[in-house]
Amino acid sequence: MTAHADSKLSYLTSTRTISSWLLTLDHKRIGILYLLTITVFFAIGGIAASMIRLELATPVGDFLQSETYNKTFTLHGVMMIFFFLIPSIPAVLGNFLVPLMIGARDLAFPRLNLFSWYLLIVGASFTVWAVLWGGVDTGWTFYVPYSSVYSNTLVMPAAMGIFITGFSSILTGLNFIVTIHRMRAPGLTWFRLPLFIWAIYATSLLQVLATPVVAVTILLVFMERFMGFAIFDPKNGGDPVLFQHLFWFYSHPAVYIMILPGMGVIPEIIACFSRKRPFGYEFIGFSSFAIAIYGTVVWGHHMFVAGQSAYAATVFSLLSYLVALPSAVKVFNWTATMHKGQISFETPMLYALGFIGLFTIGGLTGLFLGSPGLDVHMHDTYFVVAHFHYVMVGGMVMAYLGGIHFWWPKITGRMYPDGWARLSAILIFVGFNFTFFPQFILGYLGMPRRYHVYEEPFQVLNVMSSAGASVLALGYAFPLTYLLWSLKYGAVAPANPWGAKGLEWTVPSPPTTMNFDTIPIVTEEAYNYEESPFEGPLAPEKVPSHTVALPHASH
Amino acid sequence: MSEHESLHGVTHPPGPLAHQFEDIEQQHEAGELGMWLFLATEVLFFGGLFCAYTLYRSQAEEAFELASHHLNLPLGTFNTAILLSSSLTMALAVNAALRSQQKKLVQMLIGTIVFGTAFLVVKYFEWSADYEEHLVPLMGWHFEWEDPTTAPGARMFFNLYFFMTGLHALHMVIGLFFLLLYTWWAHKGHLLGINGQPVHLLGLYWHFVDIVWVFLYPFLYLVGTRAG
Amino acid sequence: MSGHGHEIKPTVTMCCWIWAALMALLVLTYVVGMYVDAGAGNFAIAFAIAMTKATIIILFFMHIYYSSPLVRMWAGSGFFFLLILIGLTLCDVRTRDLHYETDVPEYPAPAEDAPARHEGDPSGNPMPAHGK
Amino acid sequence: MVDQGFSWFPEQASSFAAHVDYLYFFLIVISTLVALGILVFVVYFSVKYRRGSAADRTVSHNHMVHMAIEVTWIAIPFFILMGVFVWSAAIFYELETPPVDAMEVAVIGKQWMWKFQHPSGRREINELHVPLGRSVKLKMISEDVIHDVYVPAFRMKHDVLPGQFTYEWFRATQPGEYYLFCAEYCGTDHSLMKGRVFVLDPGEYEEWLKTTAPQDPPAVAGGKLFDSHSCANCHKDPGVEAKGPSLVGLFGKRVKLDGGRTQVADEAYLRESILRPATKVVAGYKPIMPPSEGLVSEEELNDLIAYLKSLGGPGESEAKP
Repeated sequence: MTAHADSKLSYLTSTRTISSWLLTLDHKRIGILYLLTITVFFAIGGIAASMIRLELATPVGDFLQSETYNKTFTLHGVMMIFFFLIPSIPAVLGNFLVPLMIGARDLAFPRLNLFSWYLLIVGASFTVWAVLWGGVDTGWTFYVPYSSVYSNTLVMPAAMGIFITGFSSILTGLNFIVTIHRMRAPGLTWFRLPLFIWAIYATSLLQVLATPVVAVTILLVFMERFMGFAIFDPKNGGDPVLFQHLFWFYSHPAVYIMILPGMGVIPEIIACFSRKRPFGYEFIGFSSFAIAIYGTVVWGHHMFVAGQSAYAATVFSLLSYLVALPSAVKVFNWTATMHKGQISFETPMLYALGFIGLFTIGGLTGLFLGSPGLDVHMHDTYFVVAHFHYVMVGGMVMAYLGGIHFWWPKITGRMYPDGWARLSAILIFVGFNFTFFPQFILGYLGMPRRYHVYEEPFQVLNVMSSAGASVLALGYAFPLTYLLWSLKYGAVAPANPWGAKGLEWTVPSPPTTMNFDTIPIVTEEAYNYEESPFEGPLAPEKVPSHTVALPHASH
Repeated sequence: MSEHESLHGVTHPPGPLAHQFEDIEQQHEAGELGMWLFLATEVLFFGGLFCAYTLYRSQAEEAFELASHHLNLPLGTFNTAILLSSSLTMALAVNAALRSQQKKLVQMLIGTIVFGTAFLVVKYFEWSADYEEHLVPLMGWHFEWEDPTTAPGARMFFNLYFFMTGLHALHMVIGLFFLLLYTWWAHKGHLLGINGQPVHLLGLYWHFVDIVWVFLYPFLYLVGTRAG
Repeated sequence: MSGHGHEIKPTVTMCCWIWAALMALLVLTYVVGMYVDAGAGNFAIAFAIAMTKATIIILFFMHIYYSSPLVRMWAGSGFFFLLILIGLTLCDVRTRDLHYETDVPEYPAPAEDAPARHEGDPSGNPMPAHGK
Repeated sequence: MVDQGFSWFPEQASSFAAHVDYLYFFLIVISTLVALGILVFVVYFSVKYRRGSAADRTVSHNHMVHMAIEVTWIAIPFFILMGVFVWSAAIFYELETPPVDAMEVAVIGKQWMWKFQHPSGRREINELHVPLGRSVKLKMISEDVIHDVYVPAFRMKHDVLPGQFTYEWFRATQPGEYYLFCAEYCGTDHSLMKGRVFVLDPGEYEEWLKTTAPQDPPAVAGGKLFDSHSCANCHKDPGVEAKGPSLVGLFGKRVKLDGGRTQVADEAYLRESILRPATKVVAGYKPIMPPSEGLVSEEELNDLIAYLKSLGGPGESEAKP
């Protein structure tokens, strides 16, 4: 346990031993541990992605054998979803910012927080061991009966890894819900909370309530594969479609677990760089809850052609259309926030605008797939692949990078080189569109997904997509370099470089281990940028006086 | 169970106030909400099995009824009585802890342990009886069912029966481990009065495991009627 | 666990009464299960009794009766999501072989037009496994 | 069309392909409008209200106006979405309800190959010849994992499940040769589990049928199986006293089961009653039929079912749906 470090030193430098990092209970350090871990997983998933795109440049399977290709796309799916996207914003930015934003010293259960990180590490080691030892080729969906009876690859170690990592996600969600409810600073009512907290709360609701179902589903597959417990085996009256119901009951809320935190970061950035209170604060807040609740009743649209009854397909289609409304409300409100604002285009704002554009396209193509009539043609084709990459990579990764750049001065106390950062943001936007827009056209042409060898007419678009993928990979390499560079050579960041509103900007950057010397009393509304116009950009010493009533100046 | 503060040292439970909380009231409310969230995840964890059960029962109603009649109803009912009594002693233990009655707390905790172990022992006998009758379709053991026509449905019933009761028994074992740990702490004089919160949280967990059995009992033992 | 100052609820006597109620309900379930033949009604009765037992335990033994609305909400959320899972899954499974044609002729039930086959069947015992 | 080189849009070769495409174009128009609308607003605001620009920024916190705006951009998308839902549900029902007179082709998916059987008994591997302008209904089942018959040109796709019949139908409207893909991941050679659909003129189709030695149509083959498995010991003609229910005229009728439930005798019921007889026992009979799980192959099952369907009742027309 870190002894109560000298409260004046920042959390980064208060103690320097390895054990002080690996046994830390400080939510900020655990956030950093998560940041490093998921960056490694993003790299592994990214390498798998580039191998896939290289293989698909030619219709003939010359770069990878079909067996290796199947293992590669499974690795890409599992790594990106379970080990990067789900923990990314909740565990990195959430861990770091939730206590700071609500004026608490730490999360409700610090020990549980560290335990969650170790669960992720143990889970990941299972899956990485499975990949190195032979790989798993069932796809990230683990559909029965292939995963339980016919696949002879290491399905179970990978599934056990996901089972354990699932508990890390559950316990993180549990920690956030209790913290947000019980540990807000006095005066910080729900409608004075930053919208990031609303989104994290909605995500935690889904993490807590949906993940256990996939845990029990993986257990069932484990029992069927090893214990002869034939629950999904049709020869014994079992029903493979039941597995899909149980799996998608978790996996659709899981895609909302992945996108909701991104929807929490974006209003923060847009409000700050438009110097304006978000338009329709209540609507954005409650639409996060609406997405969380609606997100659990729509999973059937993954199974329109999977042997589901026509009646159920119509019911799920209607519900899926309703879940599109809150997302639409959010996008409209963000755009309206920029009305009559003082808009500046630092890097986080570029990522936020990129998010709005790409997430809008991703969301709208979701309407195509939500209709059973069209989904019959488009299911399991590259249209679906393009749709969820637009939402996950165009939406979530852009929001994650936007959030990292927005709070980087607060996390590390250093400023990153803004020129390079804006260039890489634009490069990522262009490379992304080049990679995934052709896949929409490929999808409607009828190219099935997870194909190692495809037909001649599809090659032109595939080559375009592979070319875009290399630009995208280059785009992702830039932030890695200049952010690491900024750790040493970046300008020292002031407490509030962007003049942003929120309790996390009232503490020095990087904050001290105990966050606040005394818990602040909040008297002003959230985001009241109007009252304090921000004159010069980035003048470290000309930081506006904090209008949050603090018993005494914090540093 | 790992989320309340008692994990770090076996010798003594946590001090009254953890550093990140402002006052003891805040810490207790946080602990209670945290435990109920954990129980919500357990509800859905068992819920997936209940969903599979309901689905397969609606598909093979008659086979499930025949298979359910093979289970020993009196023993099952006796077992439910034991578990309900263990809930009583647990509730009394929580009551004693909050009123700082150390002797009564230790007695009640030991009572709960006795009842819990009795439940597992009876369960063991039930399972071994089923094993004798070759009704365990797991681990490749030969599954014998005299009527070939209802064999698949019966096999599915016993699959679910052993998985649900096995998972429930696993949760009982985890509960018993913490009960032993708490009895040791209570014996050393901790967990009394204001520090009694962990006993309350363990009580929530134990009552939840009891509720799972309250639903498992009719679902598994009382499919259809045995009067006919 | 509520109330540090005043009387700790539920009191010991309340606990014993609750226990007695649970035991009574258990005996009722056993009796209904063993001697009442209500067909599908049997499971409905057993499930209703189980629900009452569970509600009693949640309300009093788990202190939900005395806790804040927030804790009550989260206590109910688990069951609410479980209802969604089971409800929508059954909504698919039970409508899979729904036949939309209305005018499906009746298959002539053998019992009416043929002599009482059921009882008068001399063999009566199940056929050997493969009637070769 | 196969080997026609690059094209931006798949050709419409089945009766409902056009209907699907109309909805697709409508949604593209709606999405482009919404996306452009947002792009225009974002660019306009970015230029007009960029930091330091001279622009009127007096913000009127008129709550009513805000509420009105919010309500409109919830209501309008809601009604558009409901319209799209109804339209797509209509198309879905067209895809889900095969016409009564459709020609039935039995499809069996096996790890990494397709087996087709025509009503005339002709069997094909990975290739399917169909007559132009005639509705074809595919009755599909898998022998191992989940597969999926997907013909992009017909806009037709449906999973093929092990242990359960699934159906899909199309009516080819354009002669030619089209791709057939497996669209549900099924293992190592999922991408090689491809086939071709040949749409021939009705005349050409008839000659093609004759090009190989005549094989028994499924109903006849099913009859032979019915005798070889000695099913006739229990299932005799109606009115004759037997241990099992008479099967003449059974198909397509509503059967009263033990315990008061009723069940329409469709192919799923026939298949399940052959493999696992006890799950649904006809009222008035005892579950004494031995299960034949694992003793009967999928082809034999298809033949037996075809035979049962051919046992029309007295005065019944030949094969009902």
